[in-house]
Amino acid sequence: MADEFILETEGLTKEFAGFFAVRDVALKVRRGSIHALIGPNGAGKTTCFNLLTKFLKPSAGKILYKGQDITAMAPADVARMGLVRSFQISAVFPHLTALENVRVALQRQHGSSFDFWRSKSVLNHFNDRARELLNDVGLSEFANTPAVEMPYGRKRALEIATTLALDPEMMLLDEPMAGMGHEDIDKIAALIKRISAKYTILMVEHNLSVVANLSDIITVLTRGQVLAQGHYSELTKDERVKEAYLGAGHA
Amino acid sequence: MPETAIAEAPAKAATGGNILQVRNLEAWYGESHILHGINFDVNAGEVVTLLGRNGAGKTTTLKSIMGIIGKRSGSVKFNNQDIIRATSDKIARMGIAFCPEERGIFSSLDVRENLLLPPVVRAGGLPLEQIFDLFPNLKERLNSQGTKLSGGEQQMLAIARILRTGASFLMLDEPTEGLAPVIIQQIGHTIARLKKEGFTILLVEQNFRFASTVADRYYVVEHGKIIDGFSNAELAANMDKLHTYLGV
Amino acid sequence: QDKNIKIGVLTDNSGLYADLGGPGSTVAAQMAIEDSGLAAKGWKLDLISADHQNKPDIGSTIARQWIDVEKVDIFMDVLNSGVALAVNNVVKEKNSIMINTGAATSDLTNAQCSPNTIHWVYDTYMLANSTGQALVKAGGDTWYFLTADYAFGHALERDTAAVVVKSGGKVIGNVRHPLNTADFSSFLLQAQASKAKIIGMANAGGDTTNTIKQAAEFGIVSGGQKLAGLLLFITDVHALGLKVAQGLNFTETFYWDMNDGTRAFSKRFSERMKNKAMPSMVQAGVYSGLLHYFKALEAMGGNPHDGAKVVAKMKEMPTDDALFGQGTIRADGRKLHPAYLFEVKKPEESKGPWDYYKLIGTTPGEQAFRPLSESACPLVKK
Amino acid sequence: MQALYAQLLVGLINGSFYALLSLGLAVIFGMLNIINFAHGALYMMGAFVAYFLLNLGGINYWWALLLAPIIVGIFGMILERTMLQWLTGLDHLYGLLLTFGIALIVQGVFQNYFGSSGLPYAIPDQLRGGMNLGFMFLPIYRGWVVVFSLIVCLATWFLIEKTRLGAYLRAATENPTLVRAFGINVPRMITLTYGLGVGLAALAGVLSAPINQVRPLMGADLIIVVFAVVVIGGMGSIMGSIITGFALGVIEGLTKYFYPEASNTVVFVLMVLVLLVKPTGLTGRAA
Amino acid sequence: MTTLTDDTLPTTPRAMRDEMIVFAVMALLLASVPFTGVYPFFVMQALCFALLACAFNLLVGYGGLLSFGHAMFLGTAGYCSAHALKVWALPPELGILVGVAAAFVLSIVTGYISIRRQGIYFSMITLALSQLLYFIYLQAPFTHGEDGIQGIPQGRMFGVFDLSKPTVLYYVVLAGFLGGFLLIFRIINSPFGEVLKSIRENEQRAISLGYRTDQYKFLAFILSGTLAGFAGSLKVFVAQNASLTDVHWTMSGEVVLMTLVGGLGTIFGPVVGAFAIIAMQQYLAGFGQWVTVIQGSIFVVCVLTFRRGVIGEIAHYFRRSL
Ligand SMILES: Nc1ncnc2c1ncn2[C@@H]1O[C@H](COP(=O)(O)OP(=O)(O)OP(=O)(O)O)[C@@H](O)[C@H]1O
Ligand SMILES: Nc1ncnc2c1ncn2[C@@H]1O[C@H](COP(=O)(O)OP(=O)(O)OP(=O)(O)O)[C@@H](O)[C@H]1O
Ligand SMILES: [Mg+2]
Ligand SMILES: [Mg+2]
Repeated sequence: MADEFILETEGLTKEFAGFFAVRDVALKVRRGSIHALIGPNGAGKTTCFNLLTKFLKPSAGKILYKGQDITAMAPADVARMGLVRSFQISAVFPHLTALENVRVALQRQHGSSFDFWRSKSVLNHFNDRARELLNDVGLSEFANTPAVEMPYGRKRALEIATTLALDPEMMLLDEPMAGMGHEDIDKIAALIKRISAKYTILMVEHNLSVVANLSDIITVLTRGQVLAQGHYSELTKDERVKEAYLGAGHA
Repeated sequence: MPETAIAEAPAKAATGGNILQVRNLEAWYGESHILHGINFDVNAGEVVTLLGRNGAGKTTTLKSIMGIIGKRSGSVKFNNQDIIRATSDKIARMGIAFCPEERGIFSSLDVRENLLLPPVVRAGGLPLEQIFDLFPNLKERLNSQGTKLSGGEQQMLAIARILRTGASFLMLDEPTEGLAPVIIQQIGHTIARLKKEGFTILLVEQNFRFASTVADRYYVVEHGKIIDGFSNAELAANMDKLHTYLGV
Repeated sequence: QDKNIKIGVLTDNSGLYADLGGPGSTVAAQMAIEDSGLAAKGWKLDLISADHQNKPDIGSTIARQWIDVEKVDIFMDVLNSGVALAVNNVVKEKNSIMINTGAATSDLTNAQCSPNTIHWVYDTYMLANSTGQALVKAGGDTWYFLTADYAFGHALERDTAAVVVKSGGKVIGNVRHPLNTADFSSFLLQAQASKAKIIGMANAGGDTTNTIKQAAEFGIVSGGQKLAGLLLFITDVHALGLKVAQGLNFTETFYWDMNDGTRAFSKRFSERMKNKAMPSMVQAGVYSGLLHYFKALEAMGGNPHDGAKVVAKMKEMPTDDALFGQGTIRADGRKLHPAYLFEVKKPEESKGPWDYYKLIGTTPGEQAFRPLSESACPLVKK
Repeated sequence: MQALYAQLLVGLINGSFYALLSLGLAVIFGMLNIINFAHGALYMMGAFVAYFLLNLGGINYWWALLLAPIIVGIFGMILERTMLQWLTGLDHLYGLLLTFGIALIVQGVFQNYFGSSGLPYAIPDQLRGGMNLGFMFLPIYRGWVVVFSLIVCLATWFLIEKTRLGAYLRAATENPTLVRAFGINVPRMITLTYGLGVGLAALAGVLSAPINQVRPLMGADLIIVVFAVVVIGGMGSIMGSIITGFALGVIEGLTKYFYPEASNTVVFVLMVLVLLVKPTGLTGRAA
Repeated sequence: MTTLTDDTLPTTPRAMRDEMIVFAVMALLLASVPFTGVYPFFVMQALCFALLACAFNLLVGYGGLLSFGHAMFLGTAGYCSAHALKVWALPPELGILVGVAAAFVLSIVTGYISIRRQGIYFSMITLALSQLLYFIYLQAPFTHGEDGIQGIPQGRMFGVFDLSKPTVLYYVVLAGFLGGFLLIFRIINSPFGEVLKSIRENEQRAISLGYRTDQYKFLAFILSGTLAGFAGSLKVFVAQNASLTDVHWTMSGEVVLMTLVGGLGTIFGPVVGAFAIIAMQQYLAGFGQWVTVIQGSIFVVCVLTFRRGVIGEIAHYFRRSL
């Protein structure tokens, strides 16, 4: 069982002063799949992510990751177990170059990050690996560009490269395509498809064509609760999903 | 059309006259030159959509009209009055209202306060009952904190609050971004109703599918310039071009 | 030996004590230079002044720099005990001279005494002694202390309490308040409740003036209790106004309206002041101390630029000037002169601006200051 | 026990000053996002203006209560127009440093012209004397201070939290550009708000003139404590700073009675404790 | 909220080389002071404050934590060293050790309390802690309250260097400063420094990468506090006294000012700022009552016109990090 599902939640609940943003959610993410979380605005998707990565404390419920109970862990420790997230608003280190961005992640993996007495030139041996990762996401020519100066779509790619540097087992992507133009969307979608060969991916996305093309399985949340789960083709036929999310006119 | 007539019947001025005229508009953020001479017109009572890729300058165009960008030049005529030098509070009081991309719901205000925040600038705005008619959700949530609303409700609130003010010219910046399909449909209906009420709407959209359901005319923005424009009727003939412009 | 003298007035020009010393001390020094007549006799006199901002490290750095770079011969004023002690060390190390007229700490002539320093005007021991003794004698035999909670306040309280007990009075309580308290009502209520005849204020500066002002408000003086200031100056009375300050008792060693000599000097002084203030005892001390220093140099026929030597000479010579009368400088560097217990006049008794004090008792210098027999100063041979 | 009542009452009086001052600071922080270090200096100016009005213009205390806040408020508005407004959008640190500089200048100038030991200001005749409450002698003036400042505090709270103007102000703190685009002259409103906050400080200055010496440094010592009050109450929270102001006065009063040595430190101990338990102060919004 | 150091430039190998050159020039200039007729005590004092400002800058400029109570480390180390030298009669090197150790312990305690707070609350909690210490030192007997600890013997360092000789003292202080400065320089350019910078840039992201950011901030706080303490211990030998001034909040404010004038988040800025402010204090002392007015005006002008500070503006002009 634990082998089949990399992440499982039981009765996951988050209450904000009487308001249930997430209520009694049981989620099972199959190892190696691309799992999409969709739902109308305010359904509790981001809150779910925050609970899974421990940025919020659940009010009730249990989270199992690789068969281990991580409900009480600190966010940094969850990340160390290979469960890494991206943010709804792009998260990079703006004044570090792309290479340095990736290197910071590599550095965590390989220790020495408390060494204040050594020169940072010891970090240079990460450079090759960092370049390799940048190359993977198509950012080779940006290696020495500070992240602030990169276009939006490239920042998202950089974020993914940084996440990959941690060699995670599972990635949580929160609206990776939000606010992107069409070309960028295609690029990132292709990238996600590519890396999904190696990692498990749980993502939130409003762009239906992306969801349709990428995801193996979709969970629909409304009002903090799971409404339905299944493949895209099944869900588009589900009246409840149509009403709550897709809208009446959806083909 | 003489100015006095407009002042008397602002909301109902849907007689097809030219209400906004933008000529040679240029704008800067600090050192970076973003708009390089924008030219377009909006007629009273129509819905005009600006299309374009990320970073083309659509938002910047709206902000320049509204007077909330550091430096701009050229001419923007609203009801034949040049407003390029006016401050944004003056422009608002002339009857232009702006609903920003990021919605701008205030978290320290509850829904009612958010709704009542913009001062009434002229007679002729929608009364509250009519607004609640359009957005029944808001009526139920009047006392909750503004930012606790779901994304879609926030978007409704953002639109609702500028309808009260009596401004007859609305600028909506990507009202559908980040919204679920079901809510996008609702917003489409709302825009159609507003048009019927006599409002003039300048819309910015990435979501072409949505825009095509509401717009009368389109302009395409690229690199801070208007590079093309056509009406809804000419749409089919222009689809190929649109593909290359937008990469749809 | 040359005939060049460089005088440095190191004082608080911008802080809490600027009225007490500050620019007025520079004026007094200038007057001393003019009145000495040395310039006419071919001496070259220079005067510089600086603000130590009440910070010991700034004070000692300026002192060091003045000696090393500016070649200053003598430091005047140096109010604020912390700064005074810091400068005291520098002056001793570099064999310069300090005539301290502003600092209260009696350590300058006790444990920390130095052959290069003279303490001119007053010190805590004397204030405690004079005020305590005189008030007990006048019937104020039960005391309650309102004490600033740090070394200075503690010392002042301890010394005064000892005097009170020795003179036959009784200390029936005390309360310690933090430094720079804005509101004293809590403490005053406690003092009021104690029913002591005298409330001794073992604090200084703004703390003291606020205590007095608020005591008036709470009707402490009109209720029959008396306030005794243990460190209070005419500038404070001026700031408070007679309405509030009336009836206060405290000790000073100089008052402008004592005799013709003091009046003449004070009139000239006040004309030179921006706000027409009369001199405080600190400023008067600068004038009087400098004149004595000049006399010593004249007697030596030139400036040897040797601090200890000049100070020794000054100690040899009796002092005599219009402001403090006749006096002496003891081996420990203590200048002796009488101490006067004053009471602040009622508004209706005052005949004009700065007419503030009634003299109610005089203690001769030998009795007012710490006797050599109690001294911990190594310069004193026992 | 009686003594304890007396201490409580006395604490409340001090609390009024804390409340008025921290209220002004909270208004300014809440609306302009500036930590107004000049607050102490402006408080001092309020007291000085009252002094001048009386001694140069023969204008009495009651008029001073009205005029001094207006005069100092105008001075504040000039500061805002000429300097503070250039700091919009920058880190708090810059506002803090700028106002710190302004405080030094103002205090320095006053010290230069009026010395440092201060000037007397008498209690107005109508409020002279005291009442014997049985457990203590309460000077009438102090009673007046408590009542009056309570009224002012509540009025300010009402103005900001319960009126349209308040909604504008709160919205303008979050997003001034947008509020302006709704047709509200935000810069003018901010200037007036700063004037209001400053006016509150000046009002506290006038109130304190008869109790404390009118000294150039009278505000310098107070300001740090008042900062602590604002932080404990939750930065920018109006009600938070009013309540904390009064409460702190009382707690300080009690400390003065039971353990006077600590009465200056108690506020900081309290602040550390509060921040440890509640990182954004008692009623604060997230930073 | 905007960050304090918006336009920090990325460090490139070339920047490192530039910095080394500037460092060499600075060290040479400072080493030649005794031969130039510049008053050495002034320079020594400025060096102590420069080290303090650098330590402060390590925390704010690279850790993004604005401490408003750094005087507590300066003052605590000063008092402890002074007490050790005067009362326990320890030799100078042990006196310094006592002071630094005290600052180290203090930074652990205060860091533990304050490090979890963000932004302005962090500043305020450090301010509160330093005020607490101030009042404790005001009342504690060993500090001698307002009088301070005076007349501290300078002694012989390692039994060889006679610190009462100004030139010897100067080089000892200079060595201490350069040592501290190089350590800070190394910290900034260490693997640890890289992590610290990324935490300043985007803490949430750093956490999501698996960094326990509190631990890094804590270590930065301890390093900064301890180095500030070292500056305090050195200062005891220069001023030969330890007083309340060094623990008062205005001192904490001055440190901020020095760093700001020189350039926040620049390596050499705090040094330049410290020299500028100390020089100003010395030379303005003669202006009497106008000192505070002039000082205030400098604050105002600085904030309104050159917010990046001296070095910050220069660095910005040349597009280099210095
Ligand atoms: N800190 C909070 N306090 C109170 N309510 C909150 C908080 N965070 C989220 N909520 C509420 O919880 C609900 C779920 O929010 P969440 O951000 O998870 O939605 P979402 O599904 O990610 O929506 P979107 O698609 O707009 O990103 C919303 O109604 C929101 O107002
Ligand atoms: N505050 C700013 N400072 C500097 N440059 C900016 C700023 N805001 C936008 N820009 C730049 O101005 C250009 C136009 O931006 P604008 O927001 O008008 O684009 P847009 O067409 O609305 O794009 P989008 O579809 O992403 O909203 C972009 O290149 C953007 O990077
Ligand atoms: Mg979300
Ligand atoms: Mg846009």
